[in-house]
Amino acid sequence: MQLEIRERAVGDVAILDLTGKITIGEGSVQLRDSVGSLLDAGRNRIILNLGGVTYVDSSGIGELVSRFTTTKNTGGRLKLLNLPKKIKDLLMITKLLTVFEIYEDESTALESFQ
Amino acid sequence: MQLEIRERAVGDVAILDLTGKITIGEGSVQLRDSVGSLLDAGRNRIILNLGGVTYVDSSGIGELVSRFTTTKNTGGRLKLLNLPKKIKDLLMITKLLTVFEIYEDESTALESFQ
Amino acid sequence: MMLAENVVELTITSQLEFIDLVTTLTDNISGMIGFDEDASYWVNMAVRESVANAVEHGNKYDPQKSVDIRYTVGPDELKVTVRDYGEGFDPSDLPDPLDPQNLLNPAGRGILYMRTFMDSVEWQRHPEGGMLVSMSKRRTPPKQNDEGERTHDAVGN
Amino acid sequence: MMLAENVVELTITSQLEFIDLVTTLTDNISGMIGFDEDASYWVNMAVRESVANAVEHGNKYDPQKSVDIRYTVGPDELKVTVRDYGEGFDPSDLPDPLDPQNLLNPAGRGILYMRTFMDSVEWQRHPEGGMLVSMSKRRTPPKQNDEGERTHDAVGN
Ligand SMILES: Nc1ncnc2c1ncn2[C@@H]1O[C@H](COP(=O)(O)OP(=O)(O)O)[C@@H](O)[C@H]1O
Ligand SMILES: Nc1ncnc2c1ncn2[C@@H]1O[C@H](COP(=O)(O)OP(=O)(O)O)[C@@H](O)[C@H]1O
Repeated sequence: MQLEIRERAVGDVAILDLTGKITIGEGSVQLRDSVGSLLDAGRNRIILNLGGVTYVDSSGIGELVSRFTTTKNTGGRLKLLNLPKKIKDLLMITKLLTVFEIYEDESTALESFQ
Repeated sequence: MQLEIRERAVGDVAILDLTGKITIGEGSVQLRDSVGSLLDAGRNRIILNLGGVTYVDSSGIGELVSRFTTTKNTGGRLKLLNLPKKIKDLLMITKLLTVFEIYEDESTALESFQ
Repeated sequence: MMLAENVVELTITSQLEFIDLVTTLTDNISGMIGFDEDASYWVNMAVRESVANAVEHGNKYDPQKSVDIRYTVGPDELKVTVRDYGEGFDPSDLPDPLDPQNLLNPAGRGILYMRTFMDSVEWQRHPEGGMLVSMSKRRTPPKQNDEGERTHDAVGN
Repeated sequence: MMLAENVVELTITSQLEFIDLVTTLTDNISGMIGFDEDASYWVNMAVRESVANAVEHGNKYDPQKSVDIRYTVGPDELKVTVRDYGEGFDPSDLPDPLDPQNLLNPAGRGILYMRTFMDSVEWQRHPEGGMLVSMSKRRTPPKQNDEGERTHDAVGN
Protein backbone atom coordinates (compact mmCIF):
# COMPACT_ATOMS: atom_id res chain seq x y z
CA MET A 1 0.00 0.00 0.00
CA GLN A 2 1.47 3.28 -1.15
CA LEU A 3 -0.76 5.58 0.85
CA GLU A 4 -2.52 5.13 4.15
CA ILE A 5 -5.42 7.41 4.95
CA ARG A 6 -7.03 7.66 8.40
CA GLU A 7 -10.11 9.68 8.98
CA ARG A 8 -10.90 11.72 12.08
CA ALA A 9 -13.61 14.21 12.90
CA VAL A 10 -13.27 17.30 15.08
CA GLY A 11 -16.71 18.86 15.29
CA ASP A 12 -17.91 19.15 11.70
CA VAL A 13 -14.38 19.25 10.31
CA ALA A 14 -13.03 16.04 8.80
CA ILE A 15 -9.30 15.45 9.11
CA LEU A 16 -7.59 12.95 6.83
CA ASP A 17 -4.19 11.88 8.15
CA LEU A 18 -2.14 10.78 5.15
CA THR A 19 0.96 8.60 5.37
CA GLY A 20 3.04 7.47 2.41
CA LYS A 21 3.16 8.46 -1.23
CA ILE A 22 0.61 10.23 -3.38
CA THR A 23 1.55 9.03 -6.84
CA ILE A 24 0.02 8.17 -10.17
CA GLY A 25 -2.30 5.20 -9.88
CA GLU A 26 -3.09 3.77 -6.46
CA GLY A 27 -2.18 6.69 -4.19
CA SER A 28 -3.99 9.34 -6.22
CA VAL A 29 -7.06 7.14 -6.55
CA GLN A 30 -7.20 6.52 -2.79
CA LEU A 31 -7.09 10.24 -2.11
CA ARG A 32 -9.83 10.91 -4.65
CA ASP A 33 -12.01 8.20 -3.12
CA SER A 34 -11.51 9.35 0.47
CA VAL A 35 -12.38 12.96 -0.27
CA GLY A 36 -15.20 11.75 -2.51
CA SER A 37 -16.84 9.77 0.33
CA LEU A 38 -16.63 12.77 2.64
CA LEU A 39 -18.29 15.02 0.07
CA ASP A 40 -20.94 12.39 -0.65
CA ALA A 41 -21.75 12.43 3.05
CA GLY A 42 -22.09 16.19 2.95
CA ARG A 43 -18.88 16.76 4.87
CA ASN A 44 -17.08 19.47 2.95
CA ARG A 45 -14.91 21.07 5.64
CA ILE A 46 -11.76 19.05 5.16
CA ILE A 47 -8.19 19.16 6.43
CA LEU A 48 -5.57 17.02 4.72
CA ASN A 49 -2.80 16.35 7.20
CA LEU A 50 0.23 15.71 4.98
CA GLY A 51 2.66 15.32 7.88
CA GLY A 52 3.37 11.69 6.98
CA VAL A 53 3.56 12.16 3.23
CA THR A 54 7.02 11.58 1.82
CA TYR A 55 6.47 11.89 -1.90
CA VAL A 56 3.96 13.56 -4.21
CA ASP A 57 4.49 13.16 -7.94
CA SER A 58 2.96 15.54 -10.50
CA SER A 59 -0.11 13.36 -10.67
CA GLY A 60 -0.44 13.56 -6.88
CA ILE A 61 -0.13 17.36 -6.98
CA GLY A 62 -2.82 17.36 -9.65
CA GLU A 63 -5.00 15.24 -7.40
CA LEU A 64 -4.58 17.69 -4.51
CA VAL A 65 -5.61 20.53 -6.83
CA SER A 66 -8.63 18.57 -8.09
CA ARG A 67 -9.82 17.72 -4.58
CA PHE A 68 -9.35 21.36 -3.61
CA THR A 69 -11.53 22.47 -6.54
CA THR A 70 -14.17 19.78 -6.11
CA THR A 71 -14.55 20.61 -2.43
CA LYS A 72 -14.81 24.31 -3.18
CA ASN A 73 -17.48 23.61 -5.79
CA THR A 74 -19.72 22.10 -3.11
CA GLY A 75 -19.34 25.28 -1.09
CA GLY A 76 -16.79 23.70 1.25
CA ARG A 77 -13.09 24.11 1.88
CA LEU A 78 -10.09 21.77 1.70
CA LYS A 79 -7.03 22.92 3.62
CA LEU A 80 -3.54 21.50 4.00
CA LEU A 81 -1.79 20.82 7.29
CA ASN A 82 1.81 19.94 8.26
CA LEU A 83 3.61 20.14 4.94
CA PRO A 84 6.99 18.36 5.02
CA LYS A 85 9.85 20.41 3.53
CA LYS A 86 9.99 18.49 0.25
CA ILE A 87 6.24 18.72 -0.32
CA LYS A 88 6.42 22.45 0.32
CA ASP A 89 9.23 22.66 -2.27
CA LEU A 90 6.93 20.92 -4.74
CA LEU A 91 4.08 23.36 -4.11
CA MET A 92 6.53 26.23 -4.52
CA ILE A 93 7.84 24.87 -7.83
CA THR A 94 4.28 24.49 -9.12
CA LYS A 95 3.26 27.94 -7.79
CA LEU A 96 0.54 26.38 -5.68
CA LEU A 97 1.73 27.61 -2.29
CA THR A 98 -0.60 30.59 -2.49
CA VAL A 99 -3.48 28.66 -4.00
CA PHE A 100 -3.89 26.35 -1.05
CA GLU A 101 -4.64 27.40 2.50
CA ILE A 102 -1.76 25.91 4.44
CA TYR A 103 -1.43 25.51 8.21
CA GLU A 104 1.38 24.43 10.44
CA ASP A 105 -0.63 23.37 13.43
CA GLU A 106 -3.92 21.61 13.73
CA SER A 107 -5.68 23.97 16.13
CA THR A 108 -5.06 26.98 13.90
CA ALA A 109 -6.32 24.97 10.94
CA LEU A 110 -9.44 24.01 12.88
CA GLU A 111 -10.06 27.57 14.07
CA SER A 112 -9.86 28.82 10.48
CA PHE A 113 -13.13 27.01 9.80
CA GLN A 114 -14.99 28.95 12.54
CA MET B 1 30.27 -1.61 2.95
CA GLN B 2 28.91 -5.12 2.51
CA LEU B 3 30.72 -6.74 5.41
CA GLU B 4 31.88 -5.34 8.73
CA ILE B 5 34.54 -7.25 10.61
CA ARG B 6 35.51 -6.48 14.21
CA GLU B 7 38.40 -8.20 15.86
CA ARG B 8 38.57 -9.25 19.49
CA ALA B 9 41.05 -11.37 21.43
CA VAL B 10 40.26 -13.73 24.31
CA GLY B 11 43.57 -15.07 25.54
CA ASP B 12 45.37 -16.33 22.45
CA VAL B 13 42.12 -16.89 20.54
CA ALA B 14 41.14 -14.28 17.96
CA ILE B 15 37.43 -13.72 17.45
CA LEU B 16 36.20 -12.00 14.30
CA ASP B 17 32.66 -10.68 14.65
CA LEU B 18 31.18 -10.51 11.15
CA THR B 19 28.16 -8.43 10.21
CA GLY B 20 26.66 -8.21 6.74
CA LYS B 21 27.14 -10.19 3.55
CA ILE B 22 29.99 -12.42 2.45
CA THR B 23 29.70 -12.25 -1.31
CA ILE B 24 31.81 -12.30 -4.44
CA GLY B 25 34.11 -9.29 -4.57
CA GLU B 26 34.32 -6.96 -1.60
CA GLY B 27 32.95 -9.17 1.20
CA SER B 28 35.04 -12.22 0.34
CA VAL B 29 38.18 -10.13 -0.05
CA GLN B 30 37.67 -8.48 3.36
CA LEU B 31 37.33 -11.87 5.02
CA ARG B 32 40.47 -13.15 3.28
CA ASP B 33 42.43 -10.07 4.36
CA SER B 34 41.26 -10.18 7.98
CA VAL B 35 42.15 -13.84 8.45
CA GLY B 36 45.37 -13.22 6.49
CA SER B 37 46.54 -10.49 8.90
CA LEU B 38 45.85 -12.73 11.88
CA LEU B 39 47.87 -15.57 10.38
CA ASP B 40 50.68 -13.17 9.42
CA ALA B 41 50.81 -12.15 13.08
CA GLY B 42 51.09 -15.80 14.07
CA ARG B 43 47.56 -15.89 15.49
CA ASN B 44 46.06 -19.08 14.10
CA ARG B 45 43.43 -19.92 16.70
CA ILE B 46 40.47 -18.20 15.15
CA ILE B 47 36.72 -18.04 15.75
CA LEU B 48 34.50 -16.54 13.08
CA ASN B 49 31.35 -15.26 14.74
CA LEU B 50 28.76 -15.36 11.94
CA GLY B 51 25.87 -14.23 14.14
CA GLY B 52 25.43 -11.01 12.16
CA VAL B 53 25.88 -12.51 8.72
CA THR B 54 22.74 -12.44 6.62
CA TYR B 55 23.92 -13.75 3.29
CA VAL B 56 26.77 -15.93 2.01
CA ASP B 57 26.89 -16.60 -1.72
CA SER B 58 28.78 -19.55 -3.22
CA SER B 59 31.89 -17.42 -3.45
CA GLY B 60 31.55 -16.57 0.24
CA ILE B 61 31.17 -20.23 1.16
CA GLY B 62 34.29 -20.92 -0.90
CA GLU B 63 36.09 -18.19 1.02
CA LEU B 64 35.12 -19.75 4.36
CA VAL B 65 36.47 -23.10 3.14
CA SER B 66 39.71 -21.48 1.93
CA ARG B 67 40.29 -19.66 5.23
CA PHE B 68 39.56 -22.91 7.07
CA THR B 69 42.19 -24.73 5.00
CA THR B 70 44.77 -21.96 5.12
CA THR B 71 44.49 -21.72 8.89
CA LYS B 72 44.79 -25.49 9.25
CA ASN B 73 47.89 -25.46 7.06
CA THR B 74 49.64 -23.21 9.57
CA GLY B 75 48.85 -25.72 12.30
CA GLY B 76 45.98 -23.61 13.62
CA ARG B 77 42.20 -23.92 13.68
CA LEU B 78 39.36 -21.81 12.34
CA LYS B 79 35.98 -22.47 13.93
CA LEU B 80 32.51 -21.09 13.29
CA LEU B 81 30.23 -19.57 15.90
CA ASN B 82 26.55 -18.54 15.94
CA LEU B 83 25.34 -19.69 12.53
CA PRO B 84 22.06 -18.05 11.54
CA LYS B 85 19.45 -20.51 10.21
CA LYS B 86 19.94 -19.58 6.56
CA ILE B 87 23.72 -19.87 6.72
CA LYS B 88 23.34 -23.28 8.34
CA ASP B 89 21.03 -24.26 5.46
CA LEU B 90 23.75 -23.22 3.03
CA LEU B 91 26.39 -25.33 4.80
CA MET B 92 23.98 -28.26 4.78
CA ILE B 93 23.30 -27.89 1.05
CA THR B 94 27.02 -27.79 0.34
CA LYS B 95 27.72 -30.72 2.72
CA LEU B 96 30.09 -28.58 4.76
CA LEU B 97 28.29 -28.84 8.10
CA THR B 98 30.54 -31.70 9.16
CA VAL B 99 33.68 -30.18 7.68
CA PHE B 100 33.62 -27.12 9.91
CA GLU B 101 33.71 -27.13 13.69
CA ILE B 102 30.57 -25.24 14.61
CA TYR B 103 29.60 -23.82 18.01
CA GLU B 104 26.47 -22.24 19.34
CA ASP B 105 27.97 -20.34 22.21
CA GLU B 106 31.18 -18.48 22.58
CA SER B 107 32.43 -20.03 25.81
CA THR B 108 32.14 -23.55 24.42
CA ALA B 109 33.95 -22.43 21.29
CA LEU B 110 36.71 -20.86 23.40
CA GLU B 111 37.03 -23.95 25.63
CA SER B 112 37.43 -26.13 22.56
CA PHE B 113 40.82 -24.50 21.99
CA GLN B 114 42.13 -25.56 25.44
CA MET C 1 37.04 6.08 -11.92
CA MET C 2 35.67 2.57 -11.79
CA LEU C 3 32.11 3.40 -12.70
CA ALA C 4 32.88 5.80 -15.54
CA GLU C 5 31.02 5.15 -18.77
CA ASN C 6 29.06 2.30 -17.29
CA VAL C 7 25.62 1.47 -18.41
CA VAL C 8 22.59 -0.16 -16.84
CA GLU C 9 19.39 -0.63 -18.80
CA LEU C 10 15.94 -1.51 -17.62
CA THR C 11 12.99 -2.37 -19.81
CA ILE C 12 9.44 -2.67 -18.50
CA THR C 13 6.12 -3.35 -20.13
CA SER C 14 3.72 -0.40 -20.07
CA GLN C 15 2.22 -0.65 -16.61
CA LEU C 16 2.19 1.85 -13.81
CA GLU C 17 2.79 -1.01 -11.35
CA PHE C 18 6.33 -1.30 -12.66
CA ILE C 19 7.29 2.33 -12.06
CA ASP C 20 8.30 1.55 -8.49
CA LEU C 21 10.81 -0.98 -9.81
CA VAL C 22 12.33 1.78 -11.91
CA THR C 23 12.53 4.29 -9.08
CA THR C 24 14.05 1.74 -6.71
CA LEU C 25 16.72 0.92 -9.28
CA THR C 26 17.26 4.66 -9.73
CA ASP C 27 17.73 5.09 -5.97
CA ASN C 28 20.25 2.27 -5.90
CA ILE C 29 22.27 3.75 -8.71
CA SER C 30 22.12 7.20 -7.09
CA GLY C 31 23.37 5.73 -3.83
CA MET C 32 26.12 3.81 -5.59
CA ILE C 33 27.53 6.90 -7.25
CA GLY C 34 27.36 9.04 -4.14
CA PHE C 35 24.38 11.31 -4.72
CA ASP C 36 23.20 12.72 -1.41
CA GLU C 37 19.66 12.15 -0.17
CA ASP C 38 18.29 15.30 -1.80
CA ALA C 39 19.81 14.67 -5.20
CA SER C 40 18.61 11.04 -5.14
CA TYR C 41 15.10 12.18 -4.24
CA TRP C 42 14.83 14.63 -7.13
CA VAL C 43 16.40 12.30 -9.69
CA ASN C 44 14.00 9.58 -8.58
CA MET C 45 11.08 11.92 -9.13
CA ALA C 46 12.24 13.10 -12.56
CA VAL C 47 12.67 9.51 -13.69
CA ARG C 48 9.23 8.61 -12.34
CA GLU C 49 7.61 11.46 -14.27
CA SER C 50 9.36 10.53 -17.45
CA VAL C 51 8.47 6.84 -17.20
CA ALA C 52 4.87 7.68 -16.25
CA ASN C 53 4.59 9.86 -19.36
CA ALA C 54 6.07 7.08 -21.51
CA VAL C 55 3.56 4.54 -20.14
CA GLU C 56 0.55 6.88 -20.19
CA HIS C 57 0.95 9.31 -23.09
CA GLY C 58 3.57 7.50 -25.17
CA ASN C 59 2.62 3.83 -25.12
CA LYS C 60 -0.94 4.49 -23.94
CA TYR C 61 -0.71 1.47 -21.61
CA ASP C 62 -0.26 -0.89 -24.57
CA PRO C 63 1.23 -4.00 -22.93
CA GLN C 64 2.99 -4.89 -26.16
CA LYS C 65 5.03 -1.70 -26.00
CA SER C 66 7.95 -1.37 -23.66
CA VAL C 67 9.55 1.57 -21.92
CA ASP C 68 13.35 1.43 -22.04
CA ILE C 69 15.32 3.23 -19.35
CA ARG C 70 19.06 3.57 -19.72
CA TYR C 71 21.42 4.88 -17.04
CA THR C 72 24.89 5.97 -18.04
CA VAL C 73 27.22 6.72 -15.18
CA GLY C 74 29.84 9.17 -16.35
CA PRO C 75 32.63 10.72 -14.33
CA ASP C 76 30.78 14.04 -14.07
CA GLU C 77 27.13 13.17 -14.42
CA LEU C 78 24.44 10.56 -14.37
CA LYS C 79 22.58 10.43 -17.64
CA VAL C 80 19.18 8.81 -17.86
CA THR C 81 17.29 8.24 -21.08
CA VAL C 82 13.70 7.07 -21.28
CA ARG C 83 12.30 5.79 -24.52
CA ASP C 84 8.77 4.89 -25.48
CA TYR C 85 7.14 3.62 -28.68
CA GLY C 86 4.28 6.07 -29.03
CA GLU C 87 3.44 8.82 -31.48
CA GLY C 88 5.68 11.42 -29.91
CA PHE C 89 4.86 15.04 -29.15
CA ASP C 90 6.27 18.51 -29.32
CA PRO C 91 7.33 19.67 -25.86
CA SER C 92 7.48 23.31 -26.97
CA ASP C 93 3.80 23.17 -27.78
CA LEU C 94 2.33 22.66 -24.31
CA PRO C 95 0.36 24.89 -21.96
CA ASP C 96 2.56 26.48 -19.27
CA PRO C 97 1.50 24.99 -15.93
CA LEU C 98 2.74 28.16 -14.18
CA ASP C 99 0.44 30.43 -16.16
CA PRO C 100 -2.11 31.72 -13.60
CA GLN C 101 -5.00 30.48 -15.70
CA ASN C 102 -3.55 26.94 -15.66
CA LEU C 103 -2.73 26.75 -11.97
CA LEU C 104 -5.85 24.76 -11.16
CA ASN C 105 -5.40 22.27 -13.98
CA PRO C 106 -5.46 18.72 -12.66
CA ALA C 107 -2.52 17.72 -14.89
CA GLY C 108 0.34 19.09 -16.95
CA ARG C 109 3.10 19.46 -14.35
CA GLY C 110 5.28 16.43 -15.14
CA ILE C 111 7.57 18.15 -17.60
CA LEU C 112 7.97 21.09 -15.21
CA TYR C 113 9.03 18.59 -12.53
CA MET C 114 11.62 17.02 -14.83
CA ARG C 115 13.03 20.36 -15.95
CA THR C 116 13.25 21.56 -12.35
CA PHE C 117 14.88 18.49 -10.84
CA MET C 118 17.48 17.67 -13.47
CA ASP C 119 20.35 19.78 -14.75
CA SER C 120 19.26 19.17 -18.32
CA VAL C 121 16.34 17.51 -20.08
CA GLU C 122 15.91 17.08 -23.80
CA TRP C 123 13.18 15.51 -25.86
CA GLN C 124 13.68 14.09 -29.31
CA ARG C 125 11.73 11.85 -31.59
CA HIS C 126 13.53 8.54 -31.90
CA PRO C 127 14.46 7.82 -35.55
CA GLU C 128 12.62 4.50 -35.26
CA GLY C 129 9.54 6.00 -33.61
CA GLY C 130 8.53 7.08 -30.11
CA MET C 131 10.06 9.69 -27.87
CA LEU C 132 13.50 9.66 -26.34
CA VAL C 133 13.91 11.79 -23.23
CA SER C 134 17.52 12.45 -22.17
CA MET C 135 18.13 13.85 -18.71
CA SER C 136 21.29 14.45 -16.76
CA LYS C 137 22.29 15.29 -13.22
CA ARG C 138 25.77 16.50 -12.28
CA ARG C 139 27.67 14.33 -9.84
CA THR C 140 29.63 17.17 -8.22
CA PRO C 141 27.38 18.27 -5.40
CA PRO C 142 26.42 21.96 -5.30
CA LYS C 143 28.13 24.12 -2.66
CA GLN C 144 26.48 23.57 0.67
CA ASN C 145 25.96 26.18 3.33
CA ASP C 146 23.08 24.88 5.40
CA GLU C 147 20.15 22.54 5.06
CA GLY C 148 17.97 25.17 3.48
CA GLU C 149 20.51 26.27 0.89
CA ARG C 150 21.18 22.75 -0.21
CA THR C 151 17.55 21.88 -0.89
CA HIS C 152 17.26 25.17 -2.67
CA ASP C 153 20.05 24.18 -5.04
CA ALA C 154 18.85 20.64 -5.53
CA VAL C 155 15.49 21.72 -6.87
CA GLY C 156 17.23 24.14 -9.17
CA ASN C 157 15.88 27.41 -7.87
CA MET D 1 -4.37 -11.70 -13.15
CA MET D 2 -2.94 -8.25 -13.74
CA LEU D 3 0.69 -9.25 -13.70
CA ALA D 4 0.39 -12.37 -15.86
CA GLU D 5 2.83 -12.56 -18.76
CA ASN D 6 4.56 -9.38 -17.79
CA VAL D 7 8.15 -8.79 -18.49
CA VAL D 8 10.90 -6.70 -16.93
CA GLU D 9 14.38 -6.72 -18.37
CA LEU D 10 17.62 -5.46 -16.90
CA THR D 11 20.93 -5.17 -18.71
CA ILE D 12 24.20 -4.44 -16.96
CA THR D 13 27.77 -4.16 -18.11
CA SER D 14 30.05 -6.91 -16.83
CA GLN D 15 30.94 -5.69 -13.37
CA LEU D 16 30.42 -7.30 -10.01
CA GLU D 17 29.48 -3.89 -8.58
CA PHE D 18 26.23 -4.06 -10.52
CA ILE D 19 25.10 -7.40 -9.11
CA ASP D 20 23.50 -5.69 -6.12
CA LEU D 21 21.33 -3.68 -8.51
CA VAL D 22 20.12 -6.95 -9.99
CA THR D 23 19.37 -8.58 -6.65
CA THR D 24 17.54 -5.51 -5.37
CA LEU D 25 15.36 -5.51 -8.48
CA THR D 26 14.82 -9.23 -7.97
CA ASP D 27 13.70 -8.62 -4.38
CA ASN D 28 11.28 -5.95 -5.52
CA ILE D 29 9.74 -8.21 -8.13
CA SER D 30 9.52 -11.06 -5.61
CA GLY D 31 7.77 -8.76 -3.15
CA MET D 32 5.41 -7.49 -5.80
CA ILE D 33 4.23 -10.95 -6.77
CA GLY D 34 3.82 -12.14 -3.21
CA PHE D 35 6.80 -14.40 -2.61
CA ASP D 36 7.37 -14.83 1.10
CA GLU D 37 10.65 -13.84 2.74
CA ASP D 38 12.21 -17.27 2.29
CA ALA D 39 11.30 -17.65 -1.36
CA SER D 40 12.56 -14.12 -2.09
CA TYR D 41 15.83 -14.87 -0.33
CA TRP D 42 16.54 -18.01 -2.34
CA VAL D 43 15.47 -16.54 -5.66
CA ASN D 44 17.73 -13.55 -4.96
CA MET D 45 20.63 -15.89 -4.32
CA ALA D 46 20.06 -18.00 -7.44
CA VAL D 47 19.91 -14.88 -9.57
CA ARG D 48 23.09 -13.55 -7.95
CA GLU D 49 24.95 -16.78 -8.72
CA SER D 50 23.79 -16.82 -12.28
CA VAL D 51 24.72 -13.19 -12.91
CA ALA D 52 28.07 -13.63 -11.16
CA ASN D 53 28.84 -16.57 -13.46
CA ALA D 54 27.82 -14.56 -16.51
CA VAL D 55 30.11 -11.68 -15.49
CA GLU D 56 33.03 -13.85 -14.39
CA HIS D 57 33.07 -17.00 -16.51
CA GLY D 58 30.88 -15.90 -19.42
CA ASN D 59 31.91 -12.35 -20.25
CA LYS D 60 35.20 -12.55 -18.33
CA TYR D 61 34.64 -9.02 -17.02
CA ASP D 62 34.75 -7.57 -20.54
CA PRO D 63 33.07 -4.16 -20.10
CA GLN D 64 31.90 -4.26 -23.71
CA LYS D 65 29.81 -7.34 -23.03
CA SER D 66 26.53 -7.09 -21.21
CA VAL D 67 24.57 -9.46 -19.03
CA ASP D 68 20.85 -9.46 -19.83
CA ILE D 69 18.41 -10.48 -17.13
CA ARG D 70 14.77 -11.01 -18.03
CA TYR D 71 11.97 -11.58 -15.53
CA THR D 72 8.69 -13.00 -16.77
CA VAL D 73 5.90 -12.97 -14.24
CA GLY D 74 3.46 -15.71 -15.14
CA PRO D 75 0.32 -16.70 -13.26
CA ASP D 76 2.03 -19.78 -11.78
CA GLU D 77 5.70 -18.95 -11.73
CA LEU D 78 8.39 -16.36 -11.95
CA LYS D 79 10.79 -17.12 -14.76
CA VAL D 80 14.22 -15.53 -14.82
CA THR D 81 16.65 -15.83 -17.71
CA VAL D 82 20.25 -14.66 -17.62
CA ARG D 83 22.21 -14.29 -20.79
CA ASP D 84 25.89 -13.62 -21.35
CA TYR D 85 28.05 -13.24 -24.45
CA GLY D 86 30.88 -15.63 -23.61
CA GLU D 87 32.05 -18.93 -25.02
CA GLY D 88 29.51 -21.03 -23.19
CA PHE D 89 30.12 -24.27 -21.32
CA ASP D 90 28.67 -27.70 -20.78
CA PRO D 91 27.02 -27.87 -17.35
CA SER D 92 26.97 -31.68 -17.41
CA ASP D 93 30.75 -31.70 -17.59
CA LEU D 94 31.61 -30.20 -14.21
CA PRO D 95 33.10 -31.66 -11.03
CA ASP D 96 30.44 -32.49 -8.41
CA PRO D 97 30.93 -30.09 -5.48
CA LEU D 98 29.34 -32.68 -3.16
CA ASP D 99 31.89 -35.37 -4.01
CA PRO D 100 33.92 -35.84 -0.77
CA GLN D 101 37.16 -35.14 -2.60
CA ASN D 102 35.81 -31.78 -3.80
CA LEU D 103 34.37 -30.59 -0.51
CA LEU D 104 37.34 -28.38 0.25
CA ASN D 105 37.45 -26.77 -3.20
CA PRO D 106 37.37 -22.99 -2.93
CA ALA D 107 34.89 -22.72 -5.82
CA GLY D 108 32.39 -24.66 -7.89
CA ARG D 109 29.20 -24.38 -5.80
CA GLY D 110 27.27 -21.75 -7.76
CA ILE D 111 25.41 -24.13 -10.01
CA LEU D 112 24.54 -26.30 -7.01
CA TYR D 113 23.09 -23.19 -5.34
CA MET D 114 20.98 -22.38 -8.40
CA ARG D 115 19.69 -25.93 -8.79
CA THR D 116 18.83 -26.10 -5.09
CA PHE D 117 17.04 -22.76 -4.78
CA MET D 118 14.94 -22.75 -7.94
CA ASP D 119 12.28 -25.21 -9.05
CA SER D 120 13.97 -25.59 -12.40
CA VAL D 121 17.20 -24.43 -14.02
CA GLU D 122 18.27 -25.04 -17.59
CA TRP D 123 21.35 -24.02 -19.52
CA GLN D 124 21.46 -23.63 -23.26
CA ARG D 125 23.84 -22.07 -25.70
CA HIS D 126 22.20 -19.03 -27.22
CA PRO D 127 21.92 -19.38 -31.02
CA GLU D 128 23.75 -16.05 -31.35
CA GLY D 129 26.48 -16.95 -28.84
CA GLY D 130 26.86 -17.00 -25.07
CA MET D 131 24.91 -18.92 -22.50
CA LEU D 132 21.26 -18.55 -21.64
CA VAL D 133 20.26 -19.74 -18.19
CA SER D 134 16.52 -20.19 -17.61
CA MET D 135 15.29 -20.56 -14.06
CA SER D 136 11.83 -20.68 -12.59
CA LYS D 137 10.21 -20.53 -9.19
CA ARG D 138 6.61 -21.51 -8.56
CA ARG D 139 4.35 -18.80 -7.18
CA THR D 140 2.12 -21.13 -5.18
CA PRO D 141 3.82 -21.36 -1.82
CA PRO D 142 4.71 -24.83 -0.57
CA LYS D 143 2.57 -26.29 2.22
CA GLN D 144 3.67 -24.80 5.50
CA ASN D 145 3.69 -26.62 8.81
CA ASP D 146 6.20 -24.78 10.91
CA GLU D 147 9.23 -22.54 10.46
CA GLY D 148 11.58 -25.49 10.01
CA GLU D 149 9.45 -27.26 7.43
CA ARG D 150 9.03 -24.15 5.36
CA THR D 151 12.72 -23.38 5.05
CA HIS D 152 13.25 -27.02 4.28
CA ASP D 153 10.86 -26.78 1.34
CA ALA D 154 12.18 -23.44 0.15
CA VAL D 155 15.68 -24.74 -0.31
CA GLY D 156 14.27 -27.73 -2.15
CA ASN D 157 15.41 -30.55 0.10
N1 LIG E 1 6.28 10.42 -23.86
C1 LIG E 1 5.26 11.18 -24.31
N2 LIG E 1 4.62 10.84 -25.45
C2 LIG E 1 3.59 11.60 -25.91
N3 LIG E 1 3.15 12.70 -25.30
C3 LIG E 1 3.74 13.09 -24.17
C4 LIG E 1 4.83 12.36 -23.61
N4 LIG E 1 5.24 13.00 -22.49
C5 LIG E 1 4.45 14.07 -22.36
N5 LIG E 1 3.53 14.15 -23.37
C6 LIG E 1 2.54 15.21 -23.59
O1 LIG E 1 2.88 16.31 -22.82
C7 LIG E 1 1.82 16.67 -21.95
C8 LIG E 1 2.36 17.25 -20.66
O2 LIG E 1 3.04 16.26 -19.93
P1 LIG E 1 3.29 16.46 -18.40
O3 LIG E 1 3.85 17.83 -18.19
O4 LIG E 1 4.10 15.32 -17.91
O5 LIG E 1 1.86 16.45 -17.71
P2 LIG E 1 0.74 15.32 -17.63
O6 LIG E 1 1.41 14.01 -17.81
O7 LIG E 1 0.16 15.52 -16.28
O8 LIG E 1 -0.24 15.63 -18.72
C9 LIG E 1 1.02 15.40 -21.79
O9 LIG E 1 -0.31 15.66 -21.43
C10 LIG E 1 1.14 14.78 -23.15
O10 LIG E 1 0.23 15.33 -24.03
N1 LIG F 1 27.93 -18.39 -17.84
C1 LIG F 1 28.99 -19.24 -17.90
N2 LIG F 1 29.85 -19.22 -18.95
C2 LIG F 1 30.92 -20.04 -19.01
N3 LIG F 1 31.22 -20.93 -18.05
C3 LIG F 1 30.41 -21.01 -16.97
C4 LIG F 1 29.27 -20.17 -16.83
N4 LIG F 1 28.66 -20.48 -15.66
C5 LIG F 1 29.40 -21.45 -15.11
N5 LIG F 1 30.45 -21.79 -15.88
C6 LIG F 1 31.46 -22.83 -15.62
O1 LIG F 1 30.94 -23.70 -14.64
C7 LIG F 1 31.84 -23.76 -13.53
C8 LIG F 1 31.08 -23.98 -12.24
O2 LIG F 1 30.31 -22.84 -11.95
P1 LIG F 1 29.79 -22.62 -10.49
O3 LIG F 1 29.16 -23.88 -10.01
O4 LIG F 1 28.94 -21.41 -10.49
O5 LIG F 1 31.08 -22.39 -9.61
P2 LIG F 1 32.20 -21.24 -9.66
O6 LIG F 1 31.59 -20.05 -10.30
O7 LIG F 1 32.53 -21.03 -8.23
O8 LIG F 1 33.34 -21.83 -10.43
C9 LIG F 1 32.63 -22.48 -13.59
O9 LIG F 1 33.88 -22.59 -12.96
C10 LIG F 1 32.76 -22.27 -15.09
O10 LIG F 1 33.82 -23.04 -15.60
